[in-house]
Amino acid sequence: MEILMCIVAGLLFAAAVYLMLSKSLLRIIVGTGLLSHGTHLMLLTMGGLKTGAAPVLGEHAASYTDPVPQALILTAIVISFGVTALFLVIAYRAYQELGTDNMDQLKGTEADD
Amino acid sequence: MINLPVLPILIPLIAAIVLLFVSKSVLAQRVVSVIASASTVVSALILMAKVKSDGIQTVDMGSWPAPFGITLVSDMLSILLVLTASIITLCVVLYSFRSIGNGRERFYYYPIVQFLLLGVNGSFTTGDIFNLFVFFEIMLMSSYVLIVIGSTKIQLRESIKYILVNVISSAIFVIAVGFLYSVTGSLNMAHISARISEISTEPIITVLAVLFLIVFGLKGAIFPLYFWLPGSYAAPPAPILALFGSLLTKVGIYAILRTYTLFFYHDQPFTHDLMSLLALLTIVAGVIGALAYRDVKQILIYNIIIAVGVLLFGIATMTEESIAGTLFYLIHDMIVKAALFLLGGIIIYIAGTSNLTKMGGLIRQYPALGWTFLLASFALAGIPPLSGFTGKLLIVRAGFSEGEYVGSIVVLLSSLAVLYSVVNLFMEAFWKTPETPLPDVKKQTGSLFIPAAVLVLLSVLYGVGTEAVYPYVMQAVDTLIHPEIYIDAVLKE
Amino acid sequence: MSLLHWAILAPFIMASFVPFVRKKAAAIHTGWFVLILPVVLFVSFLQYLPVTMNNGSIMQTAAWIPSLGIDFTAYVDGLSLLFVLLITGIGALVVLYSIYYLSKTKESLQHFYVYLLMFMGAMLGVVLSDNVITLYMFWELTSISSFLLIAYWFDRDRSRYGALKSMLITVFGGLMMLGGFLILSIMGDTFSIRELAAQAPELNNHPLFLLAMILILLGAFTKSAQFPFYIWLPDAMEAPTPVSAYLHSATMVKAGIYLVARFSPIFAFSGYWFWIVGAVGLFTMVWASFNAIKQTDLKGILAFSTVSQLGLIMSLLGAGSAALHFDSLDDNLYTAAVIAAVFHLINHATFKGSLFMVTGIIDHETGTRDIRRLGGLMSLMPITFTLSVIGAFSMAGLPPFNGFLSKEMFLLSMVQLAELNLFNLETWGLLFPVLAWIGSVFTFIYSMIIVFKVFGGKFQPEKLEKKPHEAPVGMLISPIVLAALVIIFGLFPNLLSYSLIQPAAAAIVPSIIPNGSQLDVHISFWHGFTTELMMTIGVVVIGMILYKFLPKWIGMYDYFPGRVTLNKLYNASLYTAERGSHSLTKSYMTGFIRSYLVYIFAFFIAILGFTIWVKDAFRFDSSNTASIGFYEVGLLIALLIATATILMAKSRLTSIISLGAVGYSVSLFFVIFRAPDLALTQLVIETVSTALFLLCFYHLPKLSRHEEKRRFQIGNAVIAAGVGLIVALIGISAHSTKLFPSINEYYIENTHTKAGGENMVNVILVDFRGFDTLFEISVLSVAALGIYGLIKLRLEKGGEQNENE
Amino acid sequence: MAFQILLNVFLAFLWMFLQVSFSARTFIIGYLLGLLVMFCMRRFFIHRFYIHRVWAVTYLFFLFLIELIKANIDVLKLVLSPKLTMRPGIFAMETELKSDWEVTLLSNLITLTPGTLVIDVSDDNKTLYIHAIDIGEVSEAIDSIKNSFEKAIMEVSRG
Amino acid sequence: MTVISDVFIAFLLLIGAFFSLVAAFGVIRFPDVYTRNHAASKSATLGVMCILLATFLYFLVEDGFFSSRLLLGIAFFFITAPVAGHLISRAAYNSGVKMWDKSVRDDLKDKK
Amino acid sequence: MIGIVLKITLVLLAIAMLGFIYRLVKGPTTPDRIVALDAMGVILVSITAVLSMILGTSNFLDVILLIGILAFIGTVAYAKFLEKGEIIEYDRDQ
Amino acid sequence: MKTNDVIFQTVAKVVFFMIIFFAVHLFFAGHYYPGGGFVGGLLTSGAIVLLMLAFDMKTVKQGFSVDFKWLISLGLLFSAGTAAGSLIFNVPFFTHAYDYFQLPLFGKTSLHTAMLFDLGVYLVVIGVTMTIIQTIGESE
Repeated sequence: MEILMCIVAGLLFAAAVYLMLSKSLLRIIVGTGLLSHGTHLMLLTMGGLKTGAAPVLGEHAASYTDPVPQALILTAIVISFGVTALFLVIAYRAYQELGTDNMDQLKGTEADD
Repeated sequence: MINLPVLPILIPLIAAIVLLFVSKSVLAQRVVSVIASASTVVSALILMAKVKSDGIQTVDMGSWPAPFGITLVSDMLSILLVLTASIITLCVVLYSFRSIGNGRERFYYYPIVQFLLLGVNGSFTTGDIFNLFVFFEIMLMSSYVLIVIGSTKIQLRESIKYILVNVISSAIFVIAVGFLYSVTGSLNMAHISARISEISTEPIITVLAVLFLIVFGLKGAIFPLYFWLPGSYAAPPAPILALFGSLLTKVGIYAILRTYTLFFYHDQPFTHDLMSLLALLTIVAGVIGALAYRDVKQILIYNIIIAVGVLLFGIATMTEESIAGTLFYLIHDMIVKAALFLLGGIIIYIAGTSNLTKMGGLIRQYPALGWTFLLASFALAGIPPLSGFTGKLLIVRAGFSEGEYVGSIVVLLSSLAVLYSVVNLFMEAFWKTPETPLPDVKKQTGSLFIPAAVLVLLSVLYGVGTEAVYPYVMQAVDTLIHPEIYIDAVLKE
Repeated sequence: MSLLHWAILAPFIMASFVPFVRKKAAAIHTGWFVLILPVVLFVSFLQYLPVTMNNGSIMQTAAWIPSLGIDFTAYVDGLSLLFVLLITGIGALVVLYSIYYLSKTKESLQHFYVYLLMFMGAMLGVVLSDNVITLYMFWELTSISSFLLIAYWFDRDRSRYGALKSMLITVFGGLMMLGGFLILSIMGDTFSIRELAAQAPELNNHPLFLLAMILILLGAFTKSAQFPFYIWLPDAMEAPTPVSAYLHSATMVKAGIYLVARFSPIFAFSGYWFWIVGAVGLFTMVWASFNAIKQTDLKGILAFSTVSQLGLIMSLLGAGSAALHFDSLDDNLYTAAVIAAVFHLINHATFKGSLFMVTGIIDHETGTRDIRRLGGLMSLMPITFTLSVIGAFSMAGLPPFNGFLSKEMFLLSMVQLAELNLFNLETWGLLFPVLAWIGSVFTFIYSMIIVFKVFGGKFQPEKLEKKPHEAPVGMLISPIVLAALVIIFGLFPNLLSYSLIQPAAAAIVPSIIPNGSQLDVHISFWHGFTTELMMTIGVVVIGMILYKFLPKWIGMYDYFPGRVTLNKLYNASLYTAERGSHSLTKSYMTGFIRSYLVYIFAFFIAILGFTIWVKDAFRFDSSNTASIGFYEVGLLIALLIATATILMAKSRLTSIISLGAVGYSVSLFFVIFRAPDLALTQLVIETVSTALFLLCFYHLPKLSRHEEKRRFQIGNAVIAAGVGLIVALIGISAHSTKLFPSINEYYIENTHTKAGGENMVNVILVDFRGFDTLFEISVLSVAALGIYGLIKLRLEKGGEQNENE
Repeated sequence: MAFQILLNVFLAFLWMFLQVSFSARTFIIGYLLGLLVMFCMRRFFIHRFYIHRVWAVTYLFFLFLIELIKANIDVLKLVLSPKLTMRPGIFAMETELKSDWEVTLLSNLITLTPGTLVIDVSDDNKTLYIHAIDIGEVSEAIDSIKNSFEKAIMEVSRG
Repeated sequence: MTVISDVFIAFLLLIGAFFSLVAAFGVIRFPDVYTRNHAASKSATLGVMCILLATFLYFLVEDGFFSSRLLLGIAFFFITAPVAGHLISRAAYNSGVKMWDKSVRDDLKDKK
Repeated sequence: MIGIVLKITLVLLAIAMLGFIYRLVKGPTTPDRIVALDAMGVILVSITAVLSMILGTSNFLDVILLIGILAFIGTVAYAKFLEKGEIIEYDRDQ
Repeated sequence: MKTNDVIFQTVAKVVFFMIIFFAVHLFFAGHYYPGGGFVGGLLTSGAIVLLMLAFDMKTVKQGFSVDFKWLISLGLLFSAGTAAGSLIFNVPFFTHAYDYFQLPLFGKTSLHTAMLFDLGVYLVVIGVTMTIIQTIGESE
């Protein structure tokens, strides 16, 4: 399963990269979303999967799943949420100010700086 | 006071919170900012004295023993960098009073600067690899906001690129931490180091080393990863640029330095040679960029990249001498870059443009500014006895003694390119007869100039007083060269 | 800090007072104040003469960075004292001269004298330092002060050009020299020149020896304007004439000579040293004297002549290195070369200094230095004329001036070289005297040009801006003093031989001087009809003839293509560097984020792929993996379908919804993999994110597909696949090499007992690793504040340039 | 009604104090006891005793549940029938219910039951626009809604 | 006891799954968004309520765990599902989605 | 027995899910997709419930309610987005 | 376009309370069961958002006259303050303390400073989410 999950994370990365290389800002942001999903899955996989009960002691199980990656992922999820939110708003403002979401038109030229 | 290492992180945090509460009054914000930044500096100084006398200071967060909780580790390296960063922030805050503008001041400029400082200081201090990521993120998040605050067109446009690149690097960072956790089963840096040294022959460690190099290289702007930097850094106003230029890339360099001396020193023929190659390419790329532009900001920005290359070369050489040189140069570069960006900001303010071809003749009205700028330029180029010299000297010497002849000569020549670019800038801005005569009215630059001048003075003192700094740096080098010291201090075995 | 150190620092200290004096005592020319210093220094340094005359030396050390072995060590021996006296002596004369040359009302004297004093101090530092690092420091300082002095009239484009050029070239040399020093210090484990010299024989066998030598010579050659680095010197003539006289003929350019002389004890054993120094020097001499003739600017001629003379001295030092290969003084004809070098060094300072000052006077009084506009000044400016005759004839090597003596010695040395059978000289040896002779002929010619084109011929007042007359007395004092020295040294050379020349020469070739004995440096005026005298006569005769028919052959210079000169090369290379890097930068700094990402990802793939391949790092171990359940596979399929939908999506809503679907699938994975907290958080976050997407994208345009080229798409796909592959490979390998128990056992054991909680993840978040969480919420807060500011604060409307206001 | 519940709760607390026992069990016992007492004294209240309304709610609930199951069977038939024979459409229905609560409840119930789905409400809350999957006889449908749900709701709210 | 409850739970589960499936069929087969909405908002809701009830019973029987959250969940679906259906249909109507061409009546278009 | 029934249920639910996914991808109109999405949320709840029985842990029961809540909010938001273009109006009376 | 949202609004009012209760429950349960400040906070803001969806921003603002940015600062203060409290006792930063108390009505309860920290998280998350949503919502 872990091997499979590694591959899935890889696929998510690939899809994310593909999206980020496109021209549309929205697709790029969606790409970053996918990227963070891939990251989190990969991180979870690295802790080992399904080796025990959920890490809540009330379960009284013999073994528990590694709680550390879960805590890390939780932190990472929240942080990437913050980033995504800011990114979205910047995209929105950029569209307001610059009138496009095409990255080619957002390249910036020497003349105007 | 066992919590001393926390203070340089805690004070900015508390300050930021207080600033949020008083966000309505610009005056109160200024006062609080200055007090907070100054007390950060003071706490860093106290901590440094403590580290000097008692060795590495650690605090186990929440009293949880070392590999399990998060441990803050103030070794000499970290506290030196923390001190430098705090001083720079203080100067930048002072500079901002007159330059950043009322709008930004009301919209949380000061608290975000404090958050940035908190992130930077935290990155320098933490002894936990994932915590490093968190501090990176707070630093980056602050920088995202700082780069875009004000929402001018260019800021919006460039911040998109900046954020995108950093999002990618953060993602890679997280998976890299995950891989490392999978292999070593720990997050505490000292613990990881101890465990890696047991399995140093595993090829996966080398792969991870390269992965971390990419992660930190994206932040530190090394050769094929720096492309985002020049455009993005050109967007925000001068004080923010000064913070970025002097702190952000250096955090990346710090992280490389830390990981490559603590974790990844086992396969040096591969990793360090690779790094050395990248370092030289970085220098070349930086030089090319610095020569290419006739724009104050761009020239200075490309100089960041050159410095990054030099530092990386120092790390790659990886002898006691070269690491010492790297540290000297790192601190120098932080101070002098901040100074130069602030001075550059004043120049742009006076001239109303950052385009060199459109300015000139400033020396007649602003002699002090001109000479200070020239002095800073020389310091940047590493002219003795100014601050850049010692570092470069040691790096080059170590390079020669390790047989890196080409690299050392490239580093030396980079000084020439640096000198050319900044002196050219100086001549264009200050000496050249302007196309349109300057207005007779002199703009008030006093309150802008003083913080910048303080930094330049600091850089001069740092250069001349190398001997005074030397024991501190060598203590830091000692820890870096002998990871056991670090491990023992953290794990208390 | 001894007196010696204070002597070095005195000019700097004085410099810091100059602006003050200039402000407070504006009525008095600042120069008078400044003049005190070189005079005092000159006199006080004279005290050291007795010490050095006995081949003694004085060393004073002050700590600077002792931890690195960098000390401020002042070392006085014959060589350095010679230079010190030159620096302070000529310095005093130049300051005196400048008082009349520079108007106290029009010029910004405070700058001028600060730079000049800075230079003086730096130069003293160079010649007095024993520590190579301090030497280097002062060395660069001379470059900088020279830069500032050349750019003294910074409004002029040519001044700035010349200043930058001189700085670039000399700093380049300086840096290379530093590299050489560092290699030396690695070889000898010290920064002290004396200590290095003591280990000279061991150093000679070191593999890095040659590299160090070449690097240090680069420093010397750039500073002393040797071929091909001389090009900065003619442009440096944009500086005020006192500066040219001082820096660019008498002192700074001699720093290279000093360096070669100082390092002779270390390097001169090597045949390379002989060849490089000798050949470069000689070639420079010929080349520069040849080029001097075509110059039309008086200072240009002098500049080239300086280059040529420096080449001469350099070649003598090279020749002198042969001396080290003979053990006893008796056999040793070659020390004569060293002695000649030192002697000519002094002579050159005197006659060239006076010539520069004369040029300054002419410039000052006529308003031009162009020899095509000058002529017939002989009767108008008789004293000036006399001075220039003395200087120029000395330079041409005519008796009874000092130049004659040293030129004779030079020719003698060159002739002797032809007979040397060291260093594979047999066949090429003859070239030395021949070239030397040719160079001397050209020297003779341009010396004549200086005198007779300016003072002879027809007076053309219509071409001059001012009506020329004799210069004021004050301005004449300095050249007169120098001219007097030219004659005195010419007639009584032995005034110098034991006081200055012998100690200096001894310092250059110390190893061959047995204890207690001394070099024989008796210089006599008349040797009989020797080869060298014949050569001199030949020079005069041929030179006269050539000068006479100068207009006939001057056109020859036109055949040299103007495009391939070194100057053009310099300009072109700078231009190419700037334009080239500009267009190069343009080519990859496109501003397209896509290109940047492509670079980054390509690097990611390449370097990691390479590492995995080279290190054979891929591991595959499925022994401790969990089993694969069917519902997991189903979920995977759902996830992949959703992902694919995003890739294909044509409308923005579809992509957002599909992204949400991916997010929900991921949270279901969290459910399956027993991470309830994650599942909860992921769900909420996903929903809020989706809401934000919808909120923001109400304002965004329809998801236009922005038709992308097929080629790009394929490229993108390849890169994307590569990244995914690498990530998956590393992931599998990392998972397959779990070598240590995780730290998680601790949390499982202690969550309840020590932290008083049961949900481990939450306890980790708020307690074990609560520190992370504290800053994680800070990140969120910053993001929120940023968003608030981003939307509410609009600076753009208040004008584009809001910076700083 | 609110008053009655409050009173009941108060009684329960009183019971707890008297018992000097503060557990949930005591509270429930006290509450039930209070309920009993209040039931006996129900004539003294101005409004109808609230337990009646509880009954109405329960009735509504079960009514609804049954309707829901019926609805699903209808849909099932439609889905599984080889040919789509339905005749969908939107019809308007006047309602007598006034308050927001009642209207909401009604529309929810309508939506959850056989083949009907409230699409819109007129601005004065008087007319419901209902989409029916198989429209059949409009008046019949309206009648059935009015008879079952509207009445049951009124029982709850007006009683 | 357990057997009976097991059977009951299994029955509920299957019913729930079946209704979910019916909803899915409906959503696929029905011709326009309004009719599809019928299927989704009724059958799916009933399905999930059955399954939740089964889960509730399951934990009650197996672990003796009284999960108030599940009951709350059932109530929540009960309340919100029709609202969601209503809002979607209205949105569809207002955004101009055409009804199936065999639709017989549209009183709503007279509203304004 | 319950175990097998649970598996069967899961499969059925998965098939239902696929059906909704089909509708989600196919459309043709946006409201169709929202309908599918809403139903998917509901199915997701079922799946989670079944999964938590399979995994034998009560820890995911919170998740169930949460999904329900979120699905509702999400659906409402989508519907409003579709209808009015903006989700949150500043002042409805304007 | 103006619509009659009476159904939605009525239900939203009910559901709002349900969600809030659930959120608070999740928050309190955090230390023992899945949940915690994050989810609690997010869900609370979810509830507020639901109100915003059903009514409009102005109405909701009148209902909660809280400046959400102030809430952020307050939350940060709570968290940082809890952590920094250990400075007073000169124990390592972030050292939590907890004990079990016998409280009326609640019975044996553990009071944990980690809860205070989590409360800070809760407040910050609400503040952040609502600030973002409100700001964007008001931007037109």
